[in-house]
Amino acid sequence: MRQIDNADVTPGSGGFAAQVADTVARVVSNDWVNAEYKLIVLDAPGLAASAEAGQFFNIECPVVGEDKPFFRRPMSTYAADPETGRVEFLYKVAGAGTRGLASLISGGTTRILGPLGVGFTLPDDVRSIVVLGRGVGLATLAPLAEMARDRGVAVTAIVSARGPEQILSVERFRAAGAKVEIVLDSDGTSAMTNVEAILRRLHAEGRADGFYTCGSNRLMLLMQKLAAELDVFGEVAMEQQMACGLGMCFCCVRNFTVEGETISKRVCWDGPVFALSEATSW
Amino acid sequence: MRQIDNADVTPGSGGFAAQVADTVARVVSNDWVNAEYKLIVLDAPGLAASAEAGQFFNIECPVVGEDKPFFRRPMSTYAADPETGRVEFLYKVAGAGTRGLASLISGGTTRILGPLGVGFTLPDDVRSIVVLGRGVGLATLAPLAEMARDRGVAVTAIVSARGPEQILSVERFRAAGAKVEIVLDSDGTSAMTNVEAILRRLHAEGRADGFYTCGSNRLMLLMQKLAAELDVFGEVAMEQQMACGLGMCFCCVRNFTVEGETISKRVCWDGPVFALSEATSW
Amino acid sequence: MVDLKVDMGRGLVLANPVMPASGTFAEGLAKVVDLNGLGALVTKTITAELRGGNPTPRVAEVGNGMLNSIGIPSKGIDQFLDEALPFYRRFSSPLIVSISAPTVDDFGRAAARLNVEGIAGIEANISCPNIEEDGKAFAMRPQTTEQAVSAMRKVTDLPLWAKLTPNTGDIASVARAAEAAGADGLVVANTILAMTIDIETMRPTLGNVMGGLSGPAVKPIALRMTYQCARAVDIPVIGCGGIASAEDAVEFLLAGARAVQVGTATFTRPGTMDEVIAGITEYCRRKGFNAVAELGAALNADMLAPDVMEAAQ
Amino acid sequence: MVDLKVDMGRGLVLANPVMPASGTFAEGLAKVVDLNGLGALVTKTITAELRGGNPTPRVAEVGNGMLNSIGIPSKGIDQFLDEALPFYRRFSSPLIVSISAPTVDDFGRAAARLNVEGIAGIEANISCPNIEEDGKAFAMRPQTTEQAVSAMRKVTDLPLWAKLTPNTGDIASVARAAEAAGADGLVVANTILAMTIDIETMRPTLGNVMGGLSGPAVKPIALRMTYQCARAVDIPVIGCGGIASAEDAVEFLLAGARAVQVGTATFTRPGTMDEVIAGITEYCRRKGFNAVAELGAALNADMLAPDVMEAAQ
Ligand SMILES: Cc1cc2nc3c(=O)[nH]c(=O)nc-3n(C[C@H](O)[C@H](O)[C@H](O)COP(=O)(O)OP(=O)(O)OC[C@H]3O[C@@H](n4cnc5c(N)ncnc54)[C@H](O)[C@@H]3O)c2cc1C
Ligand SMILES: Cc1cc2nc3c(=O)[nH]c(=O)nc-3n(C[C@H](O)[C@H](O)[C@H](O)COP(=O)(O)OP(=O)(O)OC[C@H]3O[C@@H](n4cnc5c(N)ncnc54)[C@H](O)[C@@H]3O)c2cc1C
Ligand SMILES: Cc1cc2nc3c(=O)[nH]c(=O)nc-3n(C[C@H](O)[C@H](O)[C@H](O)COP(=O)(O)O)c2cc1C
Ligand SMILES: Cc1cc2nc3c(=O)[nH]c(=O)nc-3n(C[C@H](O)[C@H](O)[C@H](O)COP(=O)(O)O)c2cc1C
Ligand code: FES
Ligand code: FES
Repeated sequence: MRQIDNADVTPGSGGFAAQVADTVARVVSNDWVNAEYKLIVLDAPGLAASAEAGQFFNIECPVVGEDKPFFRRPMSTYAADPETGRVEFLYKVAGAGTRGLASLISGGTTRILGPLGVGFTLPDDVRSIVVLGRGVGLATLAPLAEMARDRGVAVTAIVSARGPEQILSVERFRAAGAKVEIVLDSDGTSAMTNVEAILRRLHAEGRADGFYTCGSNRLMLLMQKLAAELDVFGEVAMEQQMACGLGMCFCCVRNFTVEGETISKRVCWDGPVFALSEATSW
Repeated sequence: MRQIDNADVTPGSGGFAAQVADTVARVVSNDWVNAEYKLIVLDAPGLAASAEAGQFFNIECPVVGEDKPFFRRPMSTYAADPETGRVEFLYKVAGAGTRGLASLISGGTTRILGPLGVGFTLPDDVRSIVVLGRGVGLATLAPLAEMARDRGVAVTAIVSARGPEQILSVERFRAAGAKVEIVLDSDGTSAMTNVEAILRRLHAEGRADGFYTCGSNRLMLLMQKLAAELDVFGEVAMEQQMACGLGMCFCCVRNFTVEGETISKRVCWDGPVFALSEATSW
Repeated sequence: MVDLKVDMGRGLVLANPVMPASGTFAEGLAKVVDLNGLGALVTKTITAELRGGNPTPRVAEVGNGMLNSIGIPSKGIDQFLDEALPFYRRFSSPLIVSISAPTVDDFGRAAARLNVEGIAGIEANISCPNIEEDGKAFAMRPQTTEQAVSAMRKVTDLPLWAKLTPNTGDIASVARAAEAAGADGLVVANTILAMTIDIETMRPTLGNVMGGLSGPAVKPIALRMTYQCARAVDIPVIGCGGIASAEDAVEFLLAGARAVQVGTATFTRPGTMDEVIAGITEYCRRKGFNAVAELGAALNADMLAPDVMEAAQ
Repeated sequence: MVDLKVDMGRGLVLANPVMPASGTFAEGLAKVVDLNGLGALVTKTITAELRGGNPTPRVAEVGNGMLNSIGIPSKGIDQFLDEALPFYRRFSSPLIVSISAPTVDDFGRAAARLNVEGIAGIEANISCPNIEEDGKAFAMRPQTTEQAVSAMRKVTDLPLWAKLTPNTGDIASVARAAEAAGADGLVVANTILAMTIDIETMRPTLGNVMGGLSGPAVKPIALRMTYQCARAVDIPVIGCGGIASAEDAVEFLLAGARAVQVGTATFTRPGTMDEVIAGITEYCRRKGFNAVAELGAALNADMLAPDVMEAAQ
């Protein structure tokens, strides 16, 4: 579902109905999934748990010792279930903010603002998609596989990684019924020429009405080129440093090409998911 | 012992010998002694443990949640033992800094700068003293009782408190061989007239060659008046907000009367122990 | 019941003294917070001409604050009137439109275009470069402040606030110049010019080298300027800079501000303004004030002259 | 081996670029730190006349910083020469004496009295009130800066540094005026005028109402001014404001400072200067610089003109 646009933000004649909540979420678990990534599972009922694939949250990260993250940190919804009220994030422990996040223990709480931004779309005429991701981009793409399954759309996931230890989310994709192809730096299979060959093959086999990517500039450019050439629908989820996450501060802008013109858009508000054809190299 | 004065701060021709250390002290215990006060016992060998009665430390207090103490907090040496390397502070949990201090658990560490300032003196002709304190002032006076005992000086401690629950350090004083008289607000014995009567009686009995006080402006003024009238040696330990604790910032000044003139002195450097005759009301 | 209303002059009475700071508020907040509960709405600064912004990175976090070089990307006044204004009209809170311009005349022209239904007032961001004066911001000096404000006063009867820059050395004189030129209120103040360097890359952290500092780090400076301005002029002062809690807001109101703006704090806690309104109310109740307007006269201080600019050292 | 020496001009070469900021250092530090390891020693500002200080409370902690209104309590130059100087003479680090005066002529007279064995340089604290100009600090304006520095330059051949105030709106012009008048170096900068209010007592936190802000909170502002001044003048700039770690110091050196002063951090961690010296050395080693003096040219930035005073908004 596209994010409700401004026209729908109507002041309630009587009550005010929030569309985004700053939820005080309780940590259910926060465990390492490999040497660099942790999965945090939060109890965050209400609006938060209604997040759709591609939407994100802006997360308050605790101050720990010398690490004093001032801004919140944006994280894609790795899973959100309105039934259980659970929201999950898969994140790479990188700097001050994610180190703070990594310090949270079960029972602790933090504030998560969301759901934010515009998620993925699956046009009706798209019956099979290829998702192509690397690193943390796979966390963003994982829920798309389930969204596709629920709509009867076939999914092939191409998972790129440095080596076998860095492979992420493969079980998630398989559980959603996706076919998974793994390409690695360590055995050379992640080379652009090979990935291009796979994409062309999938397209030739009729398994690629839609292209979706996240997490690598080079993979995005490759998909963009092929999508244009093969006339395939495509979307890309982008990252940019953020402060507000709500379209207010204009710090998260990137350039896009729209009808031949370069225009700047806010990743948090106009995206983070954009038409593949409009994306520019980052 | 008076603090080594400037003339002794000589740059070592070869090595530099610190007289004050910023010791990373390890918490041995940090327990409540009553509803308001905690006693922290630190493992702080070296210079720190050589602190004398009346000297103080400037203590780094941890940041906890919204409590972000920027300055260190001054605390009198409640006990320091060069043999064991233990240093103790008895403190009232009051604001951001002491709340931070109260959060330390055994095994944790914090930095303590000291010993600082000028401690109590026992002139040779003083053979019996009266220490008169209230609240946290008793923490400052307690080590004086032991110093007196070690020099064969008789001690009477007048302990003033709101009620029986607020009485502090009585066992410390008794263990050091002091006679203890307790005066309370709750039964009216802490009234100035009664305390004055006790002091006059002790003086008449030859048990008061020296007056020492800390922790109450009214008690200080009373002792000051009597010391002048009865020609008794006297000292008072003062408090003032501090930043550096080392005589550098001039924020801890108070006014003193020296030879009829009002002059300003730094509590951390010229004190915290001052001649009773020079003190002015605070 | 604590009376939260504040009279901003020229017929503008706000339901409460809390509003967003320009550039830290946009339509998106309506998804989280009931905008009808705010004292006013203040738009991001717009300009007559189309403007891009500055290069990225445009923000950095610094200990307890934010450094930004967003600039004033603007789609122009036309687009604002056509697209944004109808959106804001749906709310009951008065709308204050922040404008900026590169010359005195352009300020006048921009202000003239805002005599439009649904706009309750103008906030002139005169902390921006005056291209006729070598790019020095209008609010750096009394004279250029006076010129810009006069040009707007001539063409509008709307409440007109001048937003001052903290980068001047003489904010009390600038405040008096704005008042003399007919401003109805002063917003004190914008961001403080600052810089950080990434010592690993050996580059300035911002693409633009320098940027504006905001957030808790600037609060004691903004509070001092608010106090100086409130003592220098008779028109209302709107305190702004580092307000992140009701306690912060009360400090500004005690310093003499009639109202406050919350900026950076909304980025880290979008509900801050609601909390500030609730907390001010509770403070007044606890301290026995019947109306928030009483706080302006409640400070116990031997008042210093507003021009005292001498640092303690 | 990293060469830590820095040439401050007029024959003054420091063993390393780290020294205390005036007013944050006194004899007491010799009990904790080996003063012979510091690049220089800088005294608390002294005046010819005897001066008391300001009323207490004189300090307050503000989020990540310190607010003070110590003032300049001074026992006079005579007492300094008789009592403090002999103490400092025992150390090998060059002694810089900070002075202040209420008029241009008094600045000249004070400087003339320091041509004395054991004094390696003069730091003129011109961030103090000029009683001939309504109490406006000398360093608020280029003209009064020029007058004060010239008066001192006439009477002394000692290295002469001017310490600027961050409260001016035009620090680059003030820097150029000091250079033109013959200053050998600039200290950038003093504390920023600020204020806090205790909302429970409804009183200003400081007895003096306003005070100077220092510590980490001011670092991005002091760094920006250091950068502006370093680009505006050819004489060495000494960066000062919020430096609490080697990383902070490196930022200032990359911004163009030849040396740095550490103030408030010494109050909270007396060993800070030692740590800064060690950390700068390690940084140079790790980044492949043979000499700390090379850092001044290492910044990767499209340099902005030093007068750029336009906040991003
Ligand atoms: C819409 C969106 C969704 C994201 N989803 C995920 C996710 O599911 N899992 C995950 O591990 N990461 C995700 N990221 C990236 C994540 O936000 C950063 O890794 C994180 O902000 C790093 O913060 P830090 O303090 O640990 O690192 P630092 O490098 O210390 O951060 C310094 C500053 O840079 C910003 N920053 C650094 N890297 C990035 C980045 N890649 N994108 C945006 N800002 C950045 C930080 O937010 C902070 O403001 C997402 C980013 C965006 C914009
Ligand atoms: C030489 C000396 C020895 C002391 N010894 C002891 C002791 O043994 N036990 C004990 O409980 N207390 C002692 N105090 C008082 C102790 O320093 C304060 O209680 C403590 O600083 C309060 O800090 P806070 O953050 O908890 O309170 P807050 O009220 O939040 O402190 C705010 C500011 O005021 C200062 N401040 C507040 N009260 C005092 C005070 N009474 N004296 C000095 N500064 C103060 C703080 O240091 C801080 O800078 C001593 C003070 C001095 C000067
Ligand atoms: C990201 C950002 C953008 C801003 N944009 C504007 C602007 O367009 N116009 C303006 O007058 N002030 C602008 N400001 C300044 C704020 O309105 C406010 O004056 C300043 O941030 C201090 O308040 P704060 O500390 O509460 O944020 C901006 C501030 C930030 C942080
Ligand atoms: C308590 C205190 C006293 C000061 N006294 C003086 C002074 O006498 N002369 C002077 O030029 N600067 C004085 N300063 C300013 C410092 O030298 C320095 O410029 C300022 O504090 C910024 O540096 P910092 O953030 O490292 O402290 C004083 C600062 C403090 C905190
Ligand atoms: S993060 Fe603020 S506009 Fe996108
Ligand atoms: S606390 Fe700094 S001089 Fe006493």
